Amino acid sequence: ADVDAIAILTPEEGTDFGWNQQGIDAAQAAADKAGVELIVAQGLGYGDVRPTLRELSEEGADLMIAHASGYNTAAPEIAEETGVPVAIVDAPDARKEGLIGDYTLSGHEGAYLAGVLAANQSRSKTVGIVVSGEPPAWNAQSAAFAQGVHAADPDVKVIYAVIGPAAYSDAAGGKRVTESVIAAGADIIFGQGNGSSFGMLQAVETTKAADGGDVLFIDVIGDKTSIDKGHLLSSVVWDMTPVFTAMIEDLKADEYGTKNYSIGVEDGSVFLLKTPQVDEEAWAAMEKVKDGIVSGEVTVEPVWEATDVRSLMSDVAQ
Amino acid sequence: MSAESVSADRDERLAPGGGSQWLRAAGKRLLMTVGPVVVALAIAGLLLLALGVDPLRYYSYVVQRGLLSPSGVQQTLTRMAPLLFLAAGLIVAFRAGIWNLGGDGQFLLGAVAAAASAPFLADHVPAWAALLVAFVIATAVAVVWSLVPALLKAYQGVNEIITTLMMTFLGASLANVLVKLVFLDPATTVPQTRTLAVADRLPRLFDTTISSGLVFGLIAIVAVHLMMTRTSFGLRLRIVGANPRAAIHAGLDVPILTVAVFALSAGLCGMAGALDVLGVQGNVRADWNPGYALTVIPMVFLARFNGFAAIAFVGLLSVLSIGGESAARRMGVPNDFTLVLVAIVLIVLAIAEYIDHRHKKAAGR
Amino acid sequence: MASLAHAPADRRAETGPIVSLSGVTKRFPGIVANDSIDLDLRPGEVHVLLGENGAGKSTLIGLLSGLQQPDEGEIRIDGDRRAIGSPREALAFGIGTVFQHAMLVPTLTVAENLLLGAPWWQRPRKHELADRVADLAGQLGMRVNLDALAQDLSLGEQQMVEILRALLRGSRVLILDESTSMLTPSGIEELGALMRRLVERGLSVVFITHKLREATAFGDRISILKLGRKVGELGPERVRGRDESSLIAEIVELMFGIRSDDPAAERRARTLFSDEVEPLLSVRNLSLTAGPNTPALTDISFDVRPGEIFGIAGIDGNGQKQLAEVLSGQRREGSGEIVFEGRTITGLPVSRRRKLGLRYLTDDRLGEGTVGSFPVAINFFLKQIGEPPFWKGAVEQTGRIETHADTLIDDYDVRTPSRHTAVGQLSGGNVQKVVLARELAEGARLIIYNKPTYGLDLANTLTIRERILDVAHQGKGVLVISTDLEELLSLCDRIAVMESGRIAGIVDYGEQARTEVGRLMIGLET
Amino acid sequence: MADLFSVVFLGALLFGAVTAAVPLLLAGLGEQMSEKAGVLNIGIEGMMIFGAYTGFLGAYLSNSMWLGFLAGMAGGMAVSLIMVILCVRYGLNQIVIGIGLTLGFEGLTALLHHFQFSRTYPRLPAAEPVSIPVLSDLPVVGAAFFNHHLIVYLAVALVAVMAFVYRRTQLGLNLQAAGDKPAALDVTGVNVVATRAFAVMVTGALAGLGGAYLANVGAGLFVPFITNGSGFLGIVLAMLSRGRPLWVLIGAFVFGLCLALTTALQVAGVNIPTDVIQMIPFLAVMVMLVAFGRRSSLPAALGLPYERGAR
Ligand SMILES: Nc1ncnc2c1ncn2[C@@H]1O[C@H](COP(=O)(O)OP(=O)(O)OP(=O)(O)O)[C@@H](O)[C@H]1O
Ligand SMILES: Nc1ncnc2c1ncn2[C@@H]1O[C@H](COP(=O)(O)OP(=O)(O)OP(=O)(O)O)[C@@H](O)[C@H]1O
Ligand SMILES: [Mg+2]
Ligand SMILES: [Mg+2]
Repeated sequence: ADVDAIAILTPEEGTDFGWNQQGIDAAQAAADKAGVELIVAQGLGYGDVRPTLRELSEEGADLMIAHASGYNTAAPEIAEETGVPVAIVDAPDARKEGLIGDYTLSGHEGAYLAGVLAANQSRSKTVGIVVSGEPPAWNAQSAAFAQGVHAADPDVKVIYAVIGPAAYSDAAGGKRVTESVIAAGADIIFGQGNGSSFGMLQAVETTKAADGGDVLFIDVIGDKTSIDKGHLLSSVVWDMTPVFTAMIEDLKADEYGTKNYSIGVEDGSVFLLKTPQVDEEAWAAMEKVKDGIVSGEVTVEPVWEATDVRSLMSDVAQ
Repeated sequence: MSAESVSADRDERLAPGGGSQWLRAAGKRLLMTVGPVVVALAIAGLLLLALGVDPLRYYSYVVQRGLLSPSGVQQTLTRMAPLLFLAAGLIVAFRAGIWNLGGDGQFLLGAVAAAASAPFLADHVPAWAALLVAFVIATAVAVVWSLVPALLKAYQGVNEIITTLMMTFLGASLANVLVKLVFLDPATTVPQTRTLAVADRLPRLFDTTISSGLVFGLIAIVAVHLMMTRTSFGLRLRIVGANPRAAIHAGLDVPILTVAVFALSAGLCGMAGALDVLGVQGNVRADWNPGYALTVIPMVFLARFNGFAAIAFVGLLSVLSIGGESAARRMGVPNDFTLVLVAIVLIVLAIAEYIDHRHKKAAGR
Repeated sequence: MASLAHAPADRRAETGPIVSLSGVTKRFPGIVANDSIDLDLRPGEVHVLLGENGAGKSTLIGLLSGLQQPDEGEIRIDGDRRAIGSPREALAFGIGTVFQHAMLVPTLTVAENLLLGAPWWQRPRKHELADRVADLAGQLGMRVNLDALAQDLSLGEQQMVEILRALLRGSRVLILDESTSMLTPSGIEELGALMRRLVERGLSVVFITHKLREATAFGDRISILKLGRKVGELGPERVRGRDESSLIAEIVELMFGIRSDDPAAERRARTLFSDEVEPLLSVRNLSLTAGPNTPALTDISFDVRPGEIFGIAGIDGNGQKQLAEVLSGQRREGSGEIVFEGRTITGLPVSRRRKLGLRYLTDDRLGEGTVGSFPVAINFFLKQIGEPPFWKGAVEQTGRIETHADTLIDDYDVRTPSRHTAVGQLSGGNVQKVVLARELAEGARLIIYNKPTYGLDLANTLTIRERILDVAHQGKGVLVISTDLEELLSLCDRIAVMESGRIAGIVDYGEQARTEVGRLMIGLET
Repeated sequence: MADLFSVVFLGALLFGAVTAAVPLLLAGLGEQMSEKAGVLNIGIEGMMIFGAYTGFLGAYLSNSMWLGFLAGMAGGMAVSLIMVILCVRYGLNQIVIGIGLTLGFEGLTALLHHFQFSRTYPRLPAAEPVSIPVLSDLPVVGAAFFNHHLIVYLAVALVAVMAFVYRRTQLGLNLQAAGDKPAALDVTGVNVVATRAFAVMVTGALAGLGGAYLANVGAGLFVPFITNGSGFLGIVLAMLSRGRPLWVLIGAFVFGLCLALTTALQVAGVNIPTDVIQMIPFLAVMVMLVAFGRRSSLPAALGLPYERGAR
């Protein structure tokens, strides 16, 4: 089929150095590569996106990427209604040939590697996970991070804390919870959250670890190097360009919806960011595990449920 | 604070009589409403200019999408449905002098109740019956939810502003807990309730995408308007709102009426939630809270608690939100501008009403 | 803040008035509350203002205390023309007022209330206050508990506090608006003595009262207001050194004087009732405890027979309103029994009593009698909501309401631009007609009128009295509560006088009725 | 598990509770003053968010926490000035204007953030804590309560100041009179409108400061909608406190503590969903309302505009 234009819909503005920004940037890259137009509808919130989906379908989008798990009820419905293919996340079973594609993404392999890196670089042998919510993709990364830590060093403690409901814009909550986790001994924080992740970053930048040294931050999805003040250890970067590129190609080849899309360490669409804060030895240890994943020696099973995630943490009362 | 102090609670129907007089009054009213909206748009336009955005283009996109394009207007009309129910619920309360600021909590619990029951019912009974029963359950849940502030107000005199505000916080939390822990759809990884199949939802109107919820919304608000203005029950409520002492003097049972007002108001807000789920959303996701009631409150004030005027203002809000979304996207302005616009319209209209009121006072008695 | 001890003393020599009003006029919508009034307030004098309810006394006080601005006329203070723009300015001129309605903050203590008005950045000078209060109270023989909450004081005690407050602020003119209405006889005596001491110190006291005896006993000068005009002034030479009864007679003549053009003077033929007639309404041993702002009712009993007009006289605030509310069902606390047409109705709510034919016309026509923002037409039917033929199956029958409203507007001569006009925009008299029409609606058996002609002009007053007589002629019972003696005398078969929540006496119609009721009303025994 | 609950951790947890409580405390104290004077200030959320924005902007541009706080107060007062003019001076409906201000300033600050900060997310340096000698060395409580930015101590001291103002100053008497019986205040020569205007301006200043604290210290940066209903919680705290500043402090701290508790329970590995735990403070408030919420607690003239001589 002909593909002239694709559209992406995001709940927040594409300036969050995270999920929204990565999505829009990747869609732009994929569109440029394929020579198609990209329509961006950002900051739509978590309410009803049906009106925007319908409008974009009228504007000639040949694929609408509904870039939020909250959109995965609405988008397939509009696809059925308008006949315009959509891409959704976190609903692999909803796939439908020619109409609905799922790109449930998980950086869990990357998070596993981040866990290895963190375990090797932690001075206090305690690391923390702070999340602003518990959507499946984040759960998978939290779990994999904890598994990676324990794989590298079973004695390293992992502390897990959720900021609380409606915490996506709760920057103050992000900072507060992160500070508590640091006080509990963590010197590396693996943080997932939108607006609140800036609060986590702030906490890491302004709080000293128990030994008086710096606390480091491992981010997810995006790349915050440009706003870092020397505390960013790494990030599990998600490059969605291959996914969106594959979608456009499949559309053109009339094969859209026949398979699910994902990202992974193997093809480099999930990778760890290397910052000056990285310890070379720890990085080398991580690289070794990465090779294991690529070669299939090491497999990381995603864990989607919040309760299962909790049970992987240290000190969890079973 | 009495309902009277908010707006001249004239009885519309019994208001101005003969032909030309009626026209003049209607014309004046239109002017008093449209004039300030234009002023407000101008002020908001200045803000756009300051942000380097062409206000005329912005507004023209808003109008094109929200009002003129066929699919846009269908979206506008669909969006209006739950808002109309909320407006109806708020009108009942405000006209009776009860400041129900808990609409959002009532809306959410109604929505969750509908989302929890409808898909389940649809497995066992015909879709229409499932919808009907889910609708009733949602309404009942919202009514029960309002009993706490209602009884506290009626028999203890506890200020309803604080209790309803509190119940909104509590209701949002509770809705979340229910979605995540009780009514979770086991088939998805995303925390949300089971989804009501599109085919089982409220039918759409003719060949459009307009949910038939719009019809119910219109019926609800017109019914509320007629109830408040044409029936003995509505008149009783209005008396309680306009002058509670007169209500006691006239022998009305104020506590019972107060509880009834809460029940009606919350019930309608719950229906709004049910309607949004049964007609449009199909399910409720965790952390979902569109906060419609808080934005509808000013609209209802602007409409001076008149149901028909409220339809117009809710329409305006819908046009602004559907059209604003599109205009924001095309002009690169964040969606949040719509909030600013609504606030400016509201404040300018309130000032206009004040000036009007002063004039009447100076001219009259 | 000059202390009382020295301030007025050196003014005793001054002879000119401290405050002097000339041609002062104040209009409210539909009423001229003060109509070109001239008044001098001199040092060393208790100046009594007398006048019926609504004569404009409080309005005049409002002008002096800066709450209201006159529409015409001038105010001179110490001979200079001044505007009293706000209460603050009034206080600065040395005008202290004790208002008719308590003006203390209920949730503050007495001391805190007395301290209000000092610059906001100051610490309250409680010790200084205590000393000054002790000093002043000692000199003047007052007792105050500075630590009591204002809301826990009786109305009389509250008034004492307000007097104290005015004195503490070094007032040269002290205005007391009906300060004795809530006092016990001994309290009144004390206040009288206090006023005397104050004027001896050179203050000017303005004293408003409804009790003629107080006026003659305490006053040096007496001015009489009627319908906003000053109709007479008796200077010290005419007040002092006369025997009380001739003075009272002169005042009564000025106040209640039967005008030659006043047809109200025509008395109705008295209805004769045999004792066998079953009473329509029997009130037995009705009692009610006092509320925070309402007087108690004590052991009230009386009967009203069909066709009878039974009057209740008394100074406002002696429990008349509470009695009416108990009878109508608006208040259902208290003890005693009410029997209506042979049936005990003590526990019934307002609506049930109304259905039985018991109607209550309130004196507070805007506060509770009507909904000001609703059209005239609806206000006619506030108490018939839901009843056929105006509502059918809960639906309003607009046509019927409107036609009937038009009939009532014609019948009762309601002057309104249209039936759609908000009732609050009508003049007081016309609002009254609306309420009246409502209570006389079908099915009335006994009607309680509370101040039925309050605030009305002569023509309207006569029409309404005419209607009350009609109602009685139809064999219905009528209870008229009024502060207007003339009105009661012209209407009633019997008149009960209420005083401090009791019935002080019941007077049958007759030659002596006027004197007897008059004496009971102003606190004399018959 | 036990070793996790180290002295340091407990200290940090309580420290977090204090940090979370301070904006609520300031908002509650501010709202309390308005309500005392008879003004129901629903616009406080708008005052807070604007204070958060201007406070952050001020601190960011001037590199001074204190100038930031001042700017936050000024921002809050700018919003309250609108409320003073419209509601106190001209008697417009307080609920309508309040909601209008809240919506408007939430939107406006989100817009401004988008154009100014959304590509750089500037963050402030850490707020310099002031350790109170001796006390800050105490285990747990030392770290929790005696090692905060000076503004925290000032906010807590404000409770005493407010209590002092209400109970021991002329101003306190004026405020209470303005809320309970404005006419009685008027006849003593005190300007009711000015008294109420003052109260609302103070509300703006405190709400603005609360917002600025939330942004500058609580988060260290500004993000849209950062106040997240704190202002509304402030209204509830003020209404529950029945005019006593200490109760606002207790209420705010209980809220903060509940938040800290959710973190503590998770770190302890107690597998209770956070959503359930987060309902606790709201439930507690409702229970208190049912138990103690009598009509006497609110000023008699709350929400009613004052006009001299009106009948
Ligand atoms: N604000 C107003 N708007 C409309 N009509 C009004 C207003 N005020 C007064 N009127 C009408 O103007 C006429 C005269 O009113 P006014 O108050 O002067 O009457 P009045 O002479 O005092 O009568 P009454 O003696 O019955 O009190 C009345 O018919 C009244 O209904
Ligand atoms: N603020 C006002 N607005 C409208 N009308 C008013 C106002 N104040 C007074 N009036 C009217 O002015 C008239 C005179 O009232 P005022 O209170 O001066 O009477 P008064 O002589 O003090 O009566 P009373 O003995 O009952 O205290 C009354 O008809 C009253 O209704
Ligand atoms: Mg008149
Ligand atoms: Mg008076």
